[in-house]
Amino acid sequence: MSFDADVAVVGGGLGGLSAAISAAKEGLSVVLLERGAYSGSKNVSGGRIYVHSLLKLIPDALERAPLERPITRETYEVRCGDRRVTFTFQKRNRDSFSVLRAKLDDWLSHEAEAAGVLTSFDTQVTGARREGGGITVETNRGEFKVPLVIEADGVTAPTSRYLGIRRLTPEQFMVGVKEVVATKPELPEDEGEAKVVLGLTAGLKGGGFLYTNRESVSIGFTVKVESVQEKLVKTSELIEDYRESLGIEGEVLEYSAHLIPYMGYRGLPPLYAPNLMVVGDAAGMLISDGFVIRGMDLAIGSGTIAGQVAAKLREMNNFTRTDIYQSQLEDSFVMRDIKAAWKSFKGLSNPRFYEVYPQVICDVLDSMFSVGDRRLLKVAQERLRKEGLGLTSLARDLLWFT
Amino acid sequence: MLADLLIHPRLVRVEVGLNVVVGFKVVPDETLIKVSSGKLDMNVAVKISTYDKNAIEEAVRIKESTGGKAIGVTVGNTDRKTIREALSMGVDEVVAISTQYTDVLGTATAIAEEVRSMNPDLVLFGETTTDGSTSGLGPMVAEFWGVPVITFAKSIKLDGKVIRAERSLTPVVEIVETELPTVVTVTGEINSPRIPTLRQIMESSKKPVRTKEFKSSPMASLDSVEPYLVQRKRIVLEGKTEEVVQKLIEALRKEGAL
Amino acid sequence: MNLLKRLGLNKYEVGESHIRVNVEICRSCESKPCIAVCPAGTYEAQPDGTIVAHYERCLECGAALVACPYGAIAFKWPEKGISYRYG
Amino acid sequence: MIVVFSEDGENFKSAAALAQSLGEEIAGVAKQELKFTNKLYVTDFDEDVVVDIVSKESPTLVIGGDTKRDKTVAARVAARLRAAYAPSVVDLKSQGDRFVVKRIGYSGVALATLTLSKPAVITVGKGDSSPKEMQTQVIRQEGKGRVRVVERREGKGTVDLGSAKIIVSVGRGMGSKENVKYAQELADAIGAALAGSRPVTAEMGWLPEDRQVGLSGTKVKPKLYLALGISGQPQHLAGMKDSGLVVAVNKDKNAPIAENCDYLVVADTVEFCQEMVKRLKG
Repeated sequence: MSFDADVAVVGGGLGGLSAAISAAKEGLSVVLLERGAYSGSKNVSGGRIYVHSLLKLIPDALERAPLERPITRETYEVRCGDRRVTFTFQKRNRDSFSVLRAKLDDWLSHEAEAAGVLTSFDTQVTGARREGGGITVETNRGEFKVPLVIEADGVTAPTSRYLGIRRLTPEQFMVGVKEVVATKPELPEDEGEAKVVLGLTAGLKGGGFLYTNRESVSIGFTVKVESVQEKLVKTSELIEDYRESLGIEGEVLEYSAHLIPYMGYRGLPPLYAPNLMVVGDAAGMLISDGFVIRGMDLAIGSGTIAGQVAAKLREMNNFTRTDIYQSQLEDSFVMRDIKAAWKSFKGLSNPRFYEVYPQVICDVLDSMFSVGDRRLLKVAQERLRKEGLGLTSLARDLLWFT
Repeated sequence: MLADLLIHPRLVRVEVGLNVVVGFKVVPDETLIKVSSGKLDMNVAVKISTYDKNAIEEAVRIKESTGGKAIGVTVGNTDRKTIREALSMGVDEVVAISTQYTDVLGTATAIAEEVRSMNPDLVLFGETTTDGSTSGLGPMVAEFWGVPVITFAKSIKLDGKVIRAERSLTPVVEIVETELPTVVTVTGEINSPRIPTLRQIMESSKKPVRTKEFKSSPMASLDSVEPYLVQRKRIVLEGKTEEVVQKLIEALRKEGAL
Repeated sequence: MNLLKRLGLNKYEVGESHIRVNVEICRSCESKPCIAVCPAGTYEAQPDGTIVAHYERCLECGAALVACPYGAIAFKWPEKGISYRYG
Repeated sequence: MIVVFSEDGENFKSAAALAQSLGEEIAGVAKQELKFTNKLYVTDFDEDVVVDIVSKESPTLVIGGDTKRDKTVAARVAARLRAAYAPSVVDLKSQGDRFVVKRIGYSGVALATLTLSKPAVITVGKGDSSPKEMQTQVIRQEGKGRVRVVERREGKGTVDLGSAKIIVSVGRGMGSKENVKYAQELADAIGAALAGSRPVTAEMGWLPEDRQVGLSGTKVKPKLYLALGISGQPQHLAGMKDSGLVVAVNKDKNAPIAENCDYLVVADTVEFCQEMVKRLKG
């Protein structure tokens, strides 16, 4: 059986590009297939990347990548009606940056070209089948036979579905809705803010975000799909109120949406099959513990590892041993961090987190800052009793969470 | 002469094979350029300028039907991924000339230098680029090279050394004829550019890209680029067709437009 | 700013519909979560209980695909579709 | 010395008016006897011949017309004179030994300001200003160039879109080739010229190509531009941006044309045409 290339990478986002770059650096012939006209044209992120894994792949990325602002201010806001609790933590380290994916991914695709990756844009994968000891990828530009596919086709993982190893269910996903608004942040040039907003989405499980870019801000929210099924609130109507509640004025530049994997360590889909490795969103890699939301660094990390494993498999001349990818992932930050976030992941699945606690926190603070002699705990207790909850379950939830 | 053959052995003439040089430009995708806060955001993905793709397609068709060569020349942004697109479409080789800002005259000078040394039968360009939109490059290269030019060709036919073209000179259409070598600029109507297959994309990586530098001293310097906006009223008329038509007619009479 | 204006900010290249809805299933679907979940307002209920898909609005997020409890929405990615400038 | 040329009489006038405003000796090249320059070469406008005539005058500024042929000639003259080149200029100022010009770029989204060293070659479109008559020395000059014209076809039912006062323009949203007749009826009712976007002229053949408005077609500036079912791609907007009043009829409020029109009528294009015709005739 003769093949057209060593590896086909399906999807030209951060995960796929990282896989392609690391495989090409190892001397493999790599073809990357991207559906969009350019990398990033189909991607949306809330907008913050933790750069550690990008720096491993491209050591001077800080100087060259189109990063927007370093995140030096972390703001957390809990809302209950018109009451809000806000705190901001300021720091100087530059380990995360706001980004716009259409710019970042496009840049990384040029890095990939320079590393010898062949990128094919406007290329839609329409099917995949096992054949002659490899996988035949069907596209609008003809078929392509390879011994190894790295699947980086995003959250809905079409390639895995074509090969029959994956089904999608609503509880695995959140839908993210976003606007980019032209407004120059009132911050020094080398500072940026990330904001998490809790308790805004009409009883939906989810939260809001805000990231400051150089000349704009990215705002939006993410909500669990099953929660929308339940509450039947139109996601298309929430963004206007959200923008107003943030007090942001400026020309809206773009309106976008994306599905986000929400699976947790135990819920991860199969990450490999013979001749197939799955990276990034397609592999359900996301960490969200209520404070930190990470996806891009996991995509880059898993992609980089997949590229290296690809080289090893070629050396072994056995492309079925993709289990090596799983074990290397387990030894890396990718799986360690996803595993560590498992607890808070479960905590976030608790509906009380979205429905009850914001109210409790606001009630407690309301009484703290009001004239009167009612003691704090008593207020909280009353409030909780009303909700049919004991202090112990509150404590337990919070412990799970931290 | 011998020196020429040594430098460009692929351009040795065979019986029928026509050698075609095609110029194409890497430009910001104008459909992605946005105006925000009164400024143009030009930091957008690049592409092969629209009608240059038609020129590439035509060059490849001529090469395929006559068994010659098609060589691409690009000046300015030498983005590798975009150049590979031209190669995937069937261009055999690309000369990528990088330069700082240059005007169309500078670009023509750089290309004419290449063309003279390659001495092809035909040089093709798109009728205009989507950035500068001067439609000037083809005529200028022809002038520098000292051959005839046919602009705005919507079809061309080759018969030995005679080229016949249909020129779309709105509203007039002219059928013209001249002898090769010549320069032709083509309109979007001439063909539909092909979509390369994955295998062609693979093959493109083996094709040569020669890079060069060109020092330009432009006669026209670009001082500023600002959004070109015509403020419109943007009044929306909605409802039953009879009613909105009535409202529109009243409004147009008031404006003195009817 | 209304939804259509917001969508109009984006660059689309629209061809054939890439969404197929099995409307017979929609008739018996009470809640129609596709309408709520789609951030682009792509799905619109008709008086007879069926759904019309305004595919040209689609932001290609895939939410409707996973939200339909009955698998009534068949979805392939459009060949061109949306191109984000910021993302 | 300034040289003015155009194959189009009206365009020659606007170029000559600009030349006169600069107060220098002017030579002209035209197809017919027009008395707006100190001397005038009258020729049947073979491109090779015109390039020769213009270049031999050693001008400091060449002002060409804006037709496709004019622009072809102008670019060649610029190459021959090694002169700065800027076609389709909308504004020109003389600043010492330089010219500062403005022109549209990036398919109509950008206005660029350029400084041209002398000599310079520009082209300008038709305008409202008319030049004053002068004592003109007329020289006939004919010749044959290297490109032979085998056949010449005026566009079918040719209309000069460039100087039409009202234009009804159809796009894909008209629905079908058959439906174009409704637009024609409307055009007849209001004395307008019928035009179309690139897809319906070049790609789908609903209208002849010479009716194309846009970057690769004709740039128009009527008093009233009625865009029926035109979505408003940059390529099209570039061709109609200078229109006085723009009315768009579209089912889709979301189309880019909505941002680029004075009145947006949200309606079916065919129904709109029928209703308009009914009202205007009744």
